[in-house]
Amino acid sequence: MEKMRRILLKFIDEAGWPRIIIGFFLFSLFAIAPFVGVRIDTSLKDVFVRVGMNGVMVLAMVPMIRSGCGLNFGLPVGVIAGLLGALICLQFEIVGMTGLFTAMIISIPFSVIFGYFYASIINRVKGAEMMIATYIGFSVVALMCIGWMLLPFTNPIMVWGFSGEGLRTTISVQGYYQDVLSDILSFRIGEHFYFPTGMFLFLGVCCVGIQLFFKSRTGLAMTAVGKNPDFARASTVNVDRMRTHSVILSTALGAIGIIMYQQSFGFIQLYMGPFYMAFPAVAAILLGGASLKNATITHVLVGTFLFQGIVTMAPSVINSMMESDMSEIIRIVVSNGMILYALTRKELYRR
Amino acid sequence: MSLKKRIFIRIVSISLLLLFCVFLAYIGKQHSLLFDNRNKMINGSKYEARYLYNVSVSGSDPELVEIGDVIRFDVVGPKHLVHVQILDEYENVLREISKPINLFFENFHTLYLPLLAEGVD
Amino acid sequence: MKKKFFHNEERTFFFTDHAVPILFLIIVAAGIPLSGYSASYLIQEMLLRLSRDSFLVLSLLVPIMAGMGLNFGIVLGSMAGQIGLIFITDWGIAGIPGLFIAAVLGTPVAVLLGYLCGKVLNKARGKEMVSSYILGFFINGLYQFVGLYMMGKIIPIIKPEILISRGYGIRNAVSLVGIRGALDKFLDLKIMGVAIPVTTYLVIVLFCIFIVWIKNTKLGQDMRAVGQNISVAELSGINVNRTRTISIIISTVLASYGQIIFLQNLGTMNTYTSHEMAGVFSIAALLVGGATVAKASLVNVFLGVALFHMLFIISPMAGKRLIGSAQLGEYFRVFVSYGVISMALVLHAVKARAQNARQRIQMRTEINAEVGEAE
Amino acid sequence: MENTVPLLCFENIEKEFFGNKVLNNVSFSVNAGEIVGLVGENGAGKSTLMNILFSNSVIGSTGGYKGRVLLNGTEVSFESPVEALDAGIGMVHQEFSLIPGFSATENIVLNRETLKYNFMVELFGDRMNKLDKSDMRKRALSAINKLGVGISPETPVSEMSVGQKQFTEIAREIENSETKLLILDEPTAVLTESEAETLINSLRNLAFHGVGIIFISHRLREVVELCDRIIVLRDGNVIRDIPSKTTNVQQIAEWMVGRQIEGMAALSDLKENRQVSLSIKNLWVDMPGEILKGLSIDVNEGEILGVGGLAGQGKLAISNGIMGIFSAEGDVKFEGKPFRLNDTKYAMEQGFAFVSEDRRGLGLLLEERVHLNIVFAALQSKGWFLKHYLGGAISQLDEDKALACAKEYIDLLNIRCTGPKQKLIELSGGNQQKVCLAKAFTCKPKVLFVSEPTRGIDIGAKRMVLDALKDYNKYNNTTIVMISSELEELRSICDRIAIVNEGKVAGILSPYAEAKEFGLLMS
Repeated sequence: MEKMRRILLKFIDEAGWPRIIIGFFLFSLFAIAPFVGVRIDTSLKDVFVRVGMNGVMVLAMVPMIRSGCGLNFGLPVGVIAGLLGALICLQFEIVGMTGLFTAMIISIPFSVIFGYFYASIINRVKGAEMMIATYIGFSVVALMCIGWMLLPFTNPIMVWGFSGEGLRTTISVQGYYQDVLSDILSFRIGEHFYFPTGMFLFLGVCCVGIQLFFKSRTGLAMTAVGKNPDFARASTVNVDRMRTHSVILSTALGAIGIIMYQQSFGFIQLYMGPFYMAFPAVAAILLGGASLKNATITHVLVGTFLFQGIVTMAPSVINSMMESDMSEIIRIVVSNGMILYALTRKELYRR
Repeated sequence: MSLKKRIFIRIVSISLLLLFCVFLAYIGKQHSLLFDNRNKMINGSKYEARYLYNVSVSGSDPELVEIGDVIRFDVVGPKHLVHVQILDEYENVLREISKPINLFFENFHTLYLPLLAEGVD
Repeated sequence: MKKKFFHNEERTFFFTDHAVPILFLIIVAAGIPLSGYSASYLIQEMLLRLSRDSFLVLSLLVPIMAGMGLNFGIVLGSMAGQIGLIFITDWGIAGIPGLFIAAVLGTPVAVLLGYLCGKVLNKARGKEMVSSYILGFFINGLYQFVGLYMMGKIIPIIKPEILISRGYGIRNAVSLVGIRGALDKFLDLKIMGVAIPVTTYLVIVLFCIFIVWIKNTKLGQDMRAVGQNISVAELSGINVNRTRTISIIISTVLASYGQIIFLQNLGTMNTYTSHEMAGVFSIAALLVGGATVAKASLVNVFLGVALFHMLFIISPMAGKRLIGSAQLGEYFRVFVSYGVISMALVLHAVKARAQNARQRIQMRTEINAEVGEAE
Repeated sequence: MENTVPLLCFENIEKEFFGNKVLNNVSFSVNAGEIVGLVGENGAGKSTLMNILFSNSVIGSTGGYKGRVLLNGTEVSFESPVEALDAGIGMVHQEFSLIPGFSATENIVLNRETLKYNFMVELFGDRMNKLDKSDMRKRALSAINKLGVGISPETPVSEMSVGQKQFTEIAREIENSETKLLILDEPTAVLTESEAETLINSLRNLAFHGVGIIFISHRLREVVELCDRIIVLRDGNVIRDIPSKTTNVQQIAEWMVGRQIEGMAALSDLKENRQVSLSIKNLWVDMPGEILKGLSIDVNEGEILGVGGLAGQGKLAISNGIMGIFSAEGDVKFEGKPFRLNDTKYAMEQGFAFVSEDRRGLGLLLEERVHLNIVFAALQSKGWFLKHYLGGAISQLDEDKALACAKEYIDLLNIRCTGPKQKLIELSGGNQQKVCLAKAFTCKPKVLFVSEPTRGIDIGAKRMVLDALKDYNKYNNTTIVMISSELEELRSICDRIAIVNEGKVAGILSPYAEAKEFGLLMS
């Protein structure tokens, strides 16, 4: 009895109240769903698709958290790199799987360059990274708004029809690479359930890659820098360089992440589209149990599932119960509440 | 002692502030003044709308109220002077009436012009 | 003997100290002729915007004094002010009485939100800015819930004009026709065709006096002490957390007044977006004026509002003339507002580190002197 | 003297940190108007004692203390440092607790400002009182005058010299008329000779007016000159409590460091006529609080060189400087070739390794596992413990090798843990220290720097660590430079002992030299 209690307490302590509450909430949503006329299989399909869509962007949080740069509020920097890759791929009309991977490959040099500059700022402002990252993200998005209007893209599906210049706010990737990854080995059960196997395979490859990376010399050094920069320095690790690597890695993952997102979503969103992209990703990884200093692949997967579960299930269930659309409010409260919780939580490790 | 005094002062000042607010609400309350030029039954007697009226409130531009019409003035504050010209069908001025009105916290206040013309109201 | 070891790095920090306002002056100076506006138009606009925005920006000063950085939480105050405005609109109270009552109604809400904000920020010491920023979003969620679902259902609303057609929830845009310009046009002055909202300026002056006054109270002294060194203040027996909370409450309450003044000038309220802009634009304006995360003065406020809003006025026109697209100018302005905040934050963080280095240098030279004396 | 109650009295104070006794049956008292000098080596228990008096949170969170503290004859136990201040105990800290942007006046009357009433007080509370600046200035000025120094009340602290800051802080304590007991922790460390003189005079003056003073200092000459009575602490025990007139500096130094040498292993082969391995000339290191000012020393191959000296004199900066942790400058030769400073990687590549005094900071990754900690430095600096794939394009941590290596050291050093995969934070201090050693050994160093290897660990572990060092030196012929505040420790394993004072080598002694000689070099 006593032992049970201790195990339970330990579980609560490790998982943290918010995660437990959200978990129960999600569970009860699934439990209620059939009674208010929401199909479980449809909901599950939505959740899986969204997890696959967002997974890589959440993964983009990991390197920076690990290296001690905090939550990557500057995710839009990576997103912009991804957008550039996608747009160039569309410009040259490369379609299908080739198109998708071309877009990713093109986006990587952009993310390396952007990431390098982003990192050089982040390295100068140790201790104040998060606020500055947020605003760097915003600035880059705003700057690229000008860019989208001026860059010489000509493919008619991308530019405004009437003036012939300036990119559209949303560009469909249908006929280019929509669902090319999702549909690999995908299967349907019944009429409503669909599982995007390919997307999960890709997400899995990314996760395993990152996991292996953190077992390499550089990866271990990165973790050490995040946990204790002095220790790392005393063990001959170049702290700033490791932080730079981690930022570049995060940025590249962000770029790949947004292309994955478009692949399933079907549209490229420009202009203010990427503005708040970082917040759901940040909230998801925190919901998964990550802190400002520590994040693992498990946190990514659990967090993405919980977060996307809530934002898909809550609106559909609550809407059918109360006939009003509260999805936006729930998304705002859950994601920001989670970030606040992480910010106000006492750091367990003291230096 | 001094704490009691302080609490007293605070309660008094909050009350004063609230009172002041009520006063301000009284001064700043918006009202819709409705001028009704339709037939009206009161206590079994019938007042017919027979004239046209030029109505102005507290020196505003006069506005014409035709038979069967209701017009609305939005005013602020409690005290207003209603100035009404009674016109015949050719818009010749027959008579002028000035009437002060006092409003409290109501949103709407209706003046029945036929009654006004008869001097009943 | 070993002189070169302890390098005495002397640099002038003038440019880095004033980089932001100088840069803005250059941009604005280049932009004015491009926009092609007349001087009187610019002056009129400037006066209008100074009267409209200064109060909100001023509300940022107190937490900076208490060392809590830029209070992104003033959006909480803005929300409180808007709640006040919703009620007076519903009750139909116009003019200056309406404004006053809106302020009185907004105050308890602002105090409550400010208290909450203070509590949160005390838990997130060292991460105040990002926390207040996120808190703004979080409370915005709750505000939307109150506005969209409780107003008209649980909280009685009389006027159907401000409700969404379904019967509850406040509309996206609420007309504030009853109080439009109430403060600005009360006793306004016209000089050579330029209207000056005298009363609004009087309120702003009163506020400035308040800031100066509070600096000279025990509370102000405590705030400055806490702002400069938390641990020393704590050691000397100052209740640090309480002082910080009070400073945030003051800021939040003042921001709610600021938002009321801001909206009485505009005359319409976008219920769910007006406040969001309040935070970003006020902070950008303050930083443009040369304030930093740790230091801000009244001069910074007015200079900042003037420069920042000058850019607001001229950028669409300048963009249009330059590249033929007003939208481009608009994007440029958005970029500049965010860019300037990032730049100021970066400069501050870099400077804070440089200052540490400077202190180290000073310490070294003193020790050097001591060594020299001993030998 | 009539039978008066002492102002402050410690009775049988005992304190343990994680089973490690730092104060043992400490009793002494301070009378009103008396100046008591409290001296002792670092780690002797002085700061713990003061923390107990001020009830710092450290004490409470580590299980409280035993014994009683009496103030004016009544037992006190403060809830927080602020309460201690209210009770009339003033403390002048080693690091300045001043508000940099405030003037001298504002700092002196900090949180005790003179206030002027105005009506807003009734509405919003006491803190709406305005400051009475002229009266504040007057009060500050009188406190400054009492000290007899020339500080303008308007000078902002940021523009003051270190000495002036120190005086401002003392002025703040004496301005408080409630202050009955004043504690000064190393007040003269940052003062020039003449400033120290002024301070000593003004302290005498204060004592004359009935204030009790506890004066903590490493500058023994001043202690003897100023204090009425001197209390020597060592290893948590009160060694001596005697009037200062009856003693002198040498004696005190000896009491501070000198334990009787018992059962010390005789050094069988005296390592003489060895080649110089590391030659250091004119080494300057900018390490905060431990500045080296042109130290020169030769380290012989295969010897254990001990480096001792009082805290703050720069001994710790030797290892930190050579290893590139703090910026250094000087002429260093290793095996006859010039050695590059300020480059940790280079130093490690040359075969140097380092056990830091800052165990939890530089030394270890507390929330990582034991084996990772042990192999990390070798992995990063030398690329050991890696498996390579795809022709070296991808490398991965070789978990098996790392575990094997960790197991070896767990056995060798008798590290108490559930296994190499346990998290380090769960280990005791002594075992953490052993992991630090294992980490350094894993690099297979030619020269090993060890700083304060036994600080904060229990007796048993101490012995283990020292033996391990000695054995390692014996079997691998590794040159070891061991830096420690505990002279006894140095004497038990070192071949030569250098004493560092004021950033330079004061002298090199044989471990058999008498305690008095060491004491002389240190003061």
